[in-house]
Amino acid sequence: MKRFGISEVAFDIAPLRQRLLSSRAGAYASFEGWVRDHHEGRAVEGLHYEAYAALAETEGERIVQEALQRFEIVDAACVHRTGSLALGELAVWVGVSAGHRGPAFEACRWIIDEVKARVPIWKHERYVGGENKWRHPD
Amino acid sequence: MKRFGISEVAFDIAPLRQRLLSSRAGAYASFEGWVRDHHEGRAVEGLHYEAYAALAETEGERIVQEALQRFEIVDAACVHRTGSLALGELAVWVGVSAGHRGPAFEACRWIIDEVKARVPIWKHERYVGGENKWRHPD
Amino acid sequence: MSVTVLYFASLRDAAGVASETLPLPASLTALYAELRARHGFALPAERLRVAVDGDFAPWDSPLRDGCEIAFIPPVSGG
Amino acid sequence: MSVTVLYFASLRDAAGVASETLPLPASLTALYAELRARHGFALPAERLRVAVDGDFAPWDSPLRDGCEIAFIPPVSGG
Repeated sequence: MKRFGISEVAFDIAPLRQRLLSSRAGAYASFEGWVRDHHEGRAVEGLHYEAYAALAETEGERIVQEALQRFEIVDAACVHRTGSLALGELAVWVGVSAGHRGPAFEACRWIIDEVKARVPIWKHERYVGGENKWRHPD
Repeated sequence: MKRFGISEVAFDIAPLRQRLLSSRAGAYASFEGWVRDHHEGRAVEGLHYEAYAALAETEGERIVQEALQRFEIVDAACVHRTGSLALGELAVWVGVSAGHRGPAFEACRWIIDEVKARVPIWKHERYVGGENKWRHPD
Repeated sequence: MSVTVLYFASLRDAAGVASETLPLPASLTALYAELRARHGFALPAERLRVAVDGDFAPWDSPLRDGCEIAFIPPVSGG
Repeated sequence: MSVTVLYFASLRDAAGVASETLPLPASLTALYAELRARHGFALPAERLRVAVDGDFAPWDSPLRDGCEIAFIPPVSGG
């Protein structure tokens, strides 16, 4: 089963969460990244995400599989948007189900940290006033 | 605005999450506690939660307000079910929005920990075979 | 001069009622000792918190006519 | 004997194309040095990862005819 996905259009969290529900799991932790109206003090108007889709899917899937090995969890999944996003739109979602809340939180945090560090997706921000910039963090 | 609630019936997360959405927030962390099919090795058939509702609401609200002071977050909320719950039903939900993911995760974890430790709600488990028990953890 | 006592969870089961009205006791500790003996509560006072008039209160809180007392066994929400 | 090079994000903007087909280079480092000079890429090789045929690869990976190479600037998803 695919546990990491790239979506070029707005996606619905409900069915993704539903797939993680399990009577073995007592805990579910999730994370959502939304498009903010500012970044490092500059007013953001909108942004888009570009992915090297084939590698992003391979690497994203690897991260979720690593999380399943590394933490005492039942299941996990992640979806990342690409394309143009408006302020307030959902950019990334991570969900983790587990027997207990500790591993659910830890795995969820770990997955989003790894996705941000390893998955070939790039953010392009448009600022109020017309400037724009690819973000390539140090 | 009330940020902590007790619900005697199944509740919908979507509008609760919606209220936490903010263009200032780039991060949203949530936690859900579901009814598991086992506890400490015993097969659970179902459970109910009883609350001292007036004090639970006071103490729950206090916890969320403390979280808003203690962490760099934008908003937070929590709802806890009472009454009879079947396997897989949602028992508790916590949602936190923040500028950044660190405080969102930390506040979400802190709120559920405090709710479990401080809010006067009690779990009564029915086990397969007919036995049942109030849980009063040490 | 009386107080209302609320029971929850295992205390309610043991008492067989959700609340009762009792004469104003000398103290919360004296009240719980008496109720524990009468209803056979398993939990010692050290494992309980106590609430007076809808909020947590110290065990040495003064009591007055008409107040509402709840003994809070260890909680297990979440 | 040729390879395909894919560009993303600031590299694509600087190159002005999403991909190009080039003669098989001696090495990935030589290829990036040449492309950096030609397209004016701001990022030094030390800040990039590289992928060959759809997966991350070491900078000293051998190259063969027809392979697909992508230089991966620092990522910023999430």
